[in-house]
Amino acid sequence: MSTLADHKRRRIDELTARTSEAGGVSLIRDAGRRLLRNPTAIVGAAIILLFLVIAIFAPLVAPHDPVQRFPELTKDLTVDSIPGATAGHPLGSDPLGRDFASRMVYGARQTLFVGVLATLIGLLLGVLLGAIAGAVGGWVDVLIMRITDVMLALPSLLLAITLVALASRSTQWTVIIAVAVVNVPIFARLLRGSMLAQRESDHVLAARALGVKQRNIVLRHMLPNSLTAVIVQATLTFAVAILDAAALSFLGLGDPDINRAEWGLMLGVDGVRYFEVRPELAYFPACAIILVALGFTLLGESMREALDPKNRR
Amino acid sequence: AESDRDGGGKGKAATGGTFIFAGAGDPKNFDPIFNDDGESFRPIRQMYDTLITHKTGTAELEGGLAESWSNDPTGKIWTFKLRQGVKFHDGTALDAAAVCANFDRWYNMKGEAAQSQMIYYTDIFGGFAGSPDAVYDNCKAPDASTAVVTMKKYKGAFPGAFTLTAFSIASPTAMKKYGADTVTQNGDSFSYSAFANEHPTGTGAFTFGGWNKATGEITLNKNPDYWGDKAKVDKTIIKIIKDENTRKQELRAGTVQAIDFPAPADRKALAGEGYKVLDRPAFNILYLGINQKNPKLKDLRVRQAIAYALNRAQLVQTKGPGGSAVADEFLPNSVLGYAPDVQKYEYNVDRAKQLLAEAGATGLTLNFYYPTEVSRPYMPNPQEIFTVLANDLQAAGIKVNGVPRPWNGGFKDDVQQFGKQDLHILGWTGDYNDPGNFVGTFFGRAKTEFGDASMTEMFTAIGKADATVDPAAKKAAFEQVNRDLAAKWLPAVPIWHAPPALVTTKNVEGLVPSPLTAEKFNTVSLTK
Amino acid sequence: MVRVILRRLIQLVVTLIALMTLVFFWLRRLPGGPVDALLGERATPQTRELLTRALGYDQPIWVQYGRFLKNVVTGDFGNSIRTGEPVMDVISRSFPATIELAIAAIIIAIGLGIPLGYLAARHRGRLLDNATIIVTLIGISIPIFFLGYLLKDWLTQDIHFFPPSGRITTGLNNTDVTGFFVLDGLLTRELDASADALWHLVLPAFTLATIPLAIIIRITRASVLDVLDEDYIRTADAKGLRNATIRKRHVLRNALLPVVTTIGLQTGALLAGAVLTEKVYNWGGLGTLITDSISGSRDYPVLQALILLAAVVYIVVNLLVDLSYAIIDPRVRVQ
Amino acid sequence: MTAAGAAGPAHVEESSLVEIDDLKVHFPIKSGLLFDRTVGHVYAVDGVSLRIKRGETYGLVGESGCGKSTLGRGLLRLVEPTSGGITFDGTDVRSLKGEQMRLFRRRIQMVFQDPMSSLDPRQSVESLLVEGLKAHGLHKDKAEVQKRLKSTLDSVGLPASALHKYPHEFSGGQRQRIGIARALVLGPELIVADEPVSALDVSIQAQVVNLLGDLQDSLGLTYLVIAHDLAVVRHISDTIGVMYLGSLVEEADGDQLYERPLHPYTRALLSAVPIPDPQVEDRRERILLAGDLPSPADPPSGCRFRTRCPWSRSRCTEERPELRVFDNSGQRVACHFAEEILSGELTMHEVRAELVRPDADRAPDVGAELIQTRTDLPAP
Amino acid sequence: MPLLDVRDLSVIFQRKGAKPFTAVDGVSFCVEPGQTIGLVGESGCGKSVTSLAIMGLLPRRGNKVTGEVRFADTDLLKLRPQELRDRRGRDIGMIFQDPLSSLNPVIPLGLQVAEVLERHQGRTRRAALREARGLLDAVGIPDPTRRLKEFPHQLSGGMRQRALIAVALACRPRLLIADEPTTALDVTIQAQILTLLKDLVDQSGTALVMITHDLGVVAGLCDTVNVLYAGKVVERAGRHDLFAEPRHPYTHGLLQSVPRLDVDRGGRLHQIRGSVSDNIPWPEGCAFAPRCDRVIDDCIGETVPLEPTLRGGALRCKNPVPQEVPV
Ligand SMILES: Nc1ncnc2c1ncn2[C@@H]1O[C@H](COP(=O)(O)OP(=O)(O)OP(=O)(O)O)[C@@H](O)[C@H]1O
Ligand SMILES: Nc1ncnc2c1ncn2[C@@H]1O[C@H](COP(=O)(O)OP(=O)(O)OP(=O)(O)O)[C@@H](O)[C@H]1O
Ligand SMILES: [Mg+2]
Ligand SMILES: [Mg+2]
Repeated sequence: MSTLADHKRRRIDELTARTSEAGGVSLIRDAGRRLLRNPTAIVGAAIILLFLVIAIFAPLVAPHDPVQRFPELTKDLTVDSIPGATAGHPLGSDPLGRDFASRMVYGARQTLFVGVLATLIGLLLGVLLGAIAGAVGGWVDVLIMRITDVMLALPSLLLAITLVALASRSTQWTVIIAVAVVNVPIFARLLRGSMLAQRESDHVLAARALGVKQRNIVLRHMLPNSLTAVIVQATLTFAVAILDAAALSFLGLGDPDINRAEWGLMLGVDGVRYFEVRPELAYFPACAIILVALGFTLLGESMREALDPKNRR
Repeated sequence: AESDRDGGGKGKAATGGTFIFAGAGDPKNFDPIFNDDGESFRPIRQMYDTLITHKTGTAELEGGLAESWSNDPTGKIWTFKLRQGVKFHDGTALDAAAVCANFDRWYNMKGEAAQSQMIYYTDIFGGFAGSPDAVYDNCKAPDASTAVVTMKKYKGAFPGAFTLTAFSIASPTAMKKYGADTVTQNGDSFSYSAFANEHPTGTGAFTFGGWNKATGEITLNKNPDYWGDKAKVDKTIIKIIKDENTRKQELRAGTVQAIDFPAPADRKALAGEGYKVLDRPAFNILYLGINQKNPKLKDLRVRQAIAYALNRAQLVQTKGPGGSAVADEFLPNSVLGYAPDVQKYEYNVDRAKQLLAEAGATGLTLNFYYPTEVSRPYMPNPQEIFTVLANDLQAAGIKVNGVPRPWNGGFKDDVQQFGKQDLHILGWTGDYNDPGNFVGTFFGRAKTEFGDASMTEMFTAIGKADATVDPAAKKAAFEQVNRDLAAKWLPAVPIWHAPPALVTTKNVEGLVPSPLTAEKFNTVSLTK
Repeated sequence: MVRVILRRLIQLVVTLIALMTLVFFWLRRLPGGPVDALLGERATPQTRELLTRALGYDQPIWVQYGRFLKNVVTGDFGNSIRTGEPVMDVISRSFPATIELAIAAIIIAIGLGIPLGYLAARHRGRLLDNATIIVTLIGISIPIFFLGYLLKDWLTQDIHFFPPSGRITTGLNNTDVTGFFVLDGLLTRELDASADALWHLVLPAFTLATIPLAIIIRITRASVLDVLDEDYIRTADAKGLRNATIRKRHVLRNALLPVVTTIGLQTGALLAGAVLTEKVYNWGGLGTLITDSISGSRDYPVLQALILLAAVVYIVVNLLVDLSYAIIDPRVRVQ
Repeated sequence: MTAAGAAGPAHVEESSLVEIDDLKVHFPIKSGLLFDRTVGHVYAVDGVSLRIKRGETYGLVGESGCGKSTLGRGLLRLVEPTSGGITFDGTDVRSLKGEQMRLFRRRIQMVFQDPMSSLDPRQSVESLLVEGLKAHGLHKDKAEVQKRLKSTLDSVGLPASALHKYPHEFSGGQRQRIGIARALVLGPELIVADEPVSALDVSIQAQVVNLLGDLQDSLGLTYLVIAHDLAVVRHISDTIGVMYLGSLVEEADGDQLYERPLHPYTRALLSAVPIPDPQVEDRRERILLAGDLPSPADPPSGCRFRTRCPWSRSRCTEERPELRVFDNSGQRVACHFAEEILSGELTMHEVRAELVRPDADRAPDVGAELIQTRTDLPAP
Repeated sequence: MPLLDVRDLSVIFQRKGAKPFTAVDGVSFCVEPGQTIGLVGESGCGKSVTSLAIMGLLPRRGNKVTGEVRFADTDLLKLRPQELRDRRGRDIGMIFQDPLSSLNPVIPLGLQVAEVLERHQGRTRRAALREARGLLDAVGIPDPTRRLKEFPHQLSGGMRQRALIAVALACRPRLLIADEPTTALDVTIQAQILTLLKDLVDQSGTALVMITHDLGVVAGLCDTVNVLYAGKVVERAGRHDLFAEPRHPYTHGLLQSVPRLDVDRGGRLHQIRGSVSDNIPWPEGCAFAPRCDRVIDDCIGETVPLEPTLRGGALRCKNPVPQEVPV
């Protein structure tokens, strides 16, 4: 009996000395752990990971060169009939006699490239503007906010359309930039708002009381803590960026180089044009886009949940 | 609302009913002289007539408002014998005075605003009163049925150019009443008179019934007093549907009876479903322009290599709309001066490579400009055509740097004004049956598009051929021009002739496709 | 309150002036431009020159800008390059079409979204909830032009159930009063026209409503869940109130507050979505006008006015939403 | 802790570490059509003078919103005072500029109310502590730093292993210890503790209070402790200042204050604090104040307390009472009638509660932002 | 017969993927009409959950409530939801801690008071509002006519709490449960509210369950005090007994660790080591053991029952603080 009691007592002592256990988890790792327990996040991440792998290893995954035209495919190709699956070409031909399967695979690369780059550029510029506004304040803040006002005066896709329409030349970069610019004010405002809130927060006050240099306060306290919201938004923005790019293609304002295998382009241009001839040309890229967008949305939503202090314990 | 639809179409090939035709774009206005595009000309053609016209379904000339015409040996004086008893829609009689009023109106048009809008007039007639380039001199009416038009110089474009819808004859009374000549400039654009917008008055088989811009419907009513074959339907509605896919769907839904410019991809399906696919005889050309500003391209062998490198037969097979054919010359074979025996460039990559090697132009890199945001009858999908052509060139060892430009947002500027390109694709739909309208337009003078002002031999040859008055001589001259274009000059590579099609429902009879896309709807009837 | 409105209106004007100036100068430095757009492929150097002078493009840019400003202030945005009509005419013709479509879409989005979101929240974690979440996620992820295409293909081609495009059957002579076809039909007692227009409206409106619908469902769901967690709901329960009373009086009113803001923000999505939807359904509204004025012709006067109009609509709607928010939520009411 | 003696005023001046002289902190209320104009002020701190002796604990009490925190922050110049003087150990703090001020901060540190929000959730305890050292160039010698960190943690009763953990892994009391350690690590002379225990459980509260006391004893620290719990303040303070609506209404040695509250507000406050002893509770007379604290944006004229004061007279409306030394005990009070009330000459009258608009000065402005962020996807 | 008799009430939270968590563990107490009993304890000890369980206000899913809650002969836990609704607000009123969040921000105050009357007493809106006016007046809200139309955010904290009390009292319930009604308030306001509650209980004979973590509040108000720790009642006693002679080490420790206004500042406070979250990881045994100075092996070895004490209370301790003066 007493041994049992001893044992229990030891456990109690251990408990009381709990803080002495080595190692600690940071907030981010903690959130990460919570993410890993969330099936939604897993599904989202899995989808994205899958497509990322495909994108990165596209040359290994794809059966063929995505821009090469194959005689065996062009042989039977006319405007009103596009050959379907044959040996060596599992998904058949695209309207120009190229291997559709390979184009789908390379499409992952291009599409993620456009989405990711557009988001990142938007993020970078937005964060820069927002951080300056939030950190400097005063008339700089007012100026930056008025600039974002002007940008926000148009709904996002409309702004992107306008930008592409106003671009003197259109390339893949026009689309990327247009989609990126749309997000700049969103990120900027998000970051600024969050930074302003941080500025009043106790831990920033504490850092100031410690005599930490203003620059370090901004860089080490205000910015990192404000970035969470921005990162969550960024994850969600990937989805929107990919959809916006597809919409631009559909409107005929997308990347004019149809050699580039990009799902939005494949759907918005060929998919719609040859829908009756070969609906797969639309269904495959559409499903791919939906899946990727879904993946990012799922991940973003669960990240938002995971990072929500309400759920932390 | 009373529905005008399917009022007719009952009974066999009956008269009456409403014929709904889906056009592809908005017209600008209905004053012929201020227009230059097919979508505006479509309704105008139904409401107006020209002095000379084409035989239905062909590009051959035939009397229109003028029963016959003749010219003097210098080709400067044109005499028109007018049809008797023709009346404009407002009741004004068509006589020589009315014809001359039209010619004088054009020549004496005031104001840069108005003048700048008369594209065809400036092109054909050179200029306006006071301009040294002006071609027109005067118009006399010796009697009510004879109009004599005198030119300052001969132009090969005539008499074909008299068929241009832009030169339709309008009622002088109506034009005066509705202030046809007032074109006011407003901001970046122009507004036109009431004549052009609300009261177009011609002699055509249909009268103007209204343009509902909100729904994009132009209503044309049967002209019961038409001088020629009276319209079989009571009413024609031109419904503007810009999206080719939607046009097709509306056709299937039965809400329109005919559509223009079906997507090439849809032809087969529609034909299979029992719709009538009407191919127009080809009257256009798509070419690959070569800019000789690039010294490498000044070498004929390089240009020939490019021609050999292109697998045009395959392009026609895979991307050509139905009825399209490889082009060996810059004009369709129905046009005067087509030479059956020009040098042909069959697809031959080895020959291309060899020629390039001979010219010392291996490892050539070329900027290939192509338009985006546009679809033309001769070029339904420029991006695809570019991709295929570029692919062919790459295969022959020519590196291609594709430069896409929006059609109106830089392509035409860069290509035609600044000549930034090495290669480009462009084309043309003929306006009237004349070789000058094709070859002359492209290569008749130095143009930045092709970058070489020193090809004087070519310019003179074409100029001479164009100035030949005698038809036979003219034919021979142009045949030689075409031979030389292919063998000696090769300023561009002709790609294909791709006729645009029309599709109608089964119950539409009598719609005859015209090579010039100049269909008149008075022949149309609806059966049930 | 009045001050707030005033403040916002002033900001609106400032934003618009900035936007206008930006657009003006940007447009002027673009290649192509109106001269080329006006003259088709048949342009000759003469006509080109004639036109440049006629349009005043040979004058210094600030003179042009001054003229432009003067015109704009007098409500004159010039004429459309494509059609030659005054821009305001073109726009005011297309405006009702888009508004009609947008209103129909927002009615669908709200009418379905709020009840569905509410039901999902009430059935949290159960089948209905999960199904709604999945459907909304897909709704958000699907390119809406593609959805439009599919709907159109299935419902107008495979089965001829809905009309494939347009706002009203061709040849149906409806009287145009307000430009809102459904309304016009009612006003002029042309009920068949009204019904026909309504029938045409179904598919496009539904397509356009997809994203707002999905978002409204999600927001409503989240917001109801939040509200259900609120202390005052517990208080209401502690009062022994009937379920229906709690739902109506306490849950919904509070839960709808964020939904109202969302609806405001969604007008932006609607304007953008209209561009795609209208293209798919050949709906002659602002969206079509935008695409038309960009591709092919670069109709800058129209484009310029459209951008401003979109900005005005967007900002004003958001202002209205804020104001309505102030009306619903006493906390932001300012005495 | 030194027991508070009945030292004379002259003596006080000699040994005072901090002197605050007529300090005012006014927050502008901004509003405007296009550009913000100042349309009024929140008089958060409105003329406070006090001295804190070296090595003593000065306790500041008052109702929520009366400006205690603002005073503390103003003292550290974390909010810039509107006017008034701050002297710290002979240095005129308000005249310090930029870098000078930054380096000076080392000597005054702060402990915050909410131990969670005042610790950056992203930083481990180590980096939280090192940050201050870095800011003052004290992080050069690695071993030295480690030693310093360990000893600091030790002094607040945390094991060295805590260094590698993150704030959210600690319990409330432990977090507060981290907060205190962060303040201590720089070796400050004055610690301003803003409600250091009010977010803590009763049983934890005692631990932290004791810790503060221990540290003062061992390190000779001076404290300015801000709290609304009079019992806590009384327990740890040598001198107590009572604040009401931006100004000090009474100041005295803790026992003195309890024995002989002079200001009506102090009396009411003392009578309102519940005491965990039924016998005392049953016997207590309560002075119940009517209504609530008026808005600091629109303070009453004259005596700030007059609207709730059961002894107020017409003079109170016109004349704002100075904080004056009451007698040679050093007790100071800002009331015209302190003597009369004390002697019972003046009797209480009933006070009707007045309408107080909470935050009437800061009604949310829907127009503040033209358009909020546009979310194409739903916000949570 | 007691008005409210809580017997062996347990609440177990059971979430998917988480260990079941016993928030309230066999709590029993009873309240007579006109009596005030206190539930005291630190944060997280289960006070609120107890009160919510009594009211049937716990979330519908994810928890298991066992035991009995007899309210004037009926077991509230066995009532159908609808029957419970009929009683809530009429027989039992409840006041919550945070008056701002407990009032609906978008509904005028008047309606929030009146709707209880409409619901339970069948008043018309007009009559209910008139009565609500009287209620607001009774709880000491100045200018009640105007306040009827105002919204919670337009009131100060004290006024909001009064309004909440008015809501709870509207139907003159026989039992009032107040869950930390003054914690969010300043002391001067707290004094106002406490006085108000006291007067109400004294005048109307309403029974009051006072939940608080502030021992001072209990000392002035309650007849009987239950001290909770980790979901269990660890000590119950009349307030005089409890404060004079706390028997449980926890109670004792708590009382010692609060600084007292009426006591000259001493040296150190007594402190309880550790924190509330230090719980023994097995169900039997005293939850306080890890923090207890008087812990003996029995405390952690076996279940510690709540045993009646001589002075009429109850105690759950194997090694209680010795009584100084034997009773
Ligand atoms: N940055 C600020 N801008 C505007 N007003 C402020 C600001 N900080 C504080 N105030 C106002 O100043 C007054 C005093 O605030 P302060 O935080 O000093 O009170 P406090 O006594 O510390 O209250 P609490 O006990 O609630 O912490 C309050 O009315 C508050 O609203
Ligand atoms: N819905 C719930 N689901 C799971 N656990 C809960 C739930 N509600 C409360 N708890 C847990 O039950 C325990 C008791 O909570 P309770 O709210 O009763 O504490 P309390 O004594 O009222 O504390 P406080 O003083 O902080 O209000 C806590 O550990 C809490 O985390
Ligand atoms: Mg404070
Ligand atoms: Mg609680």
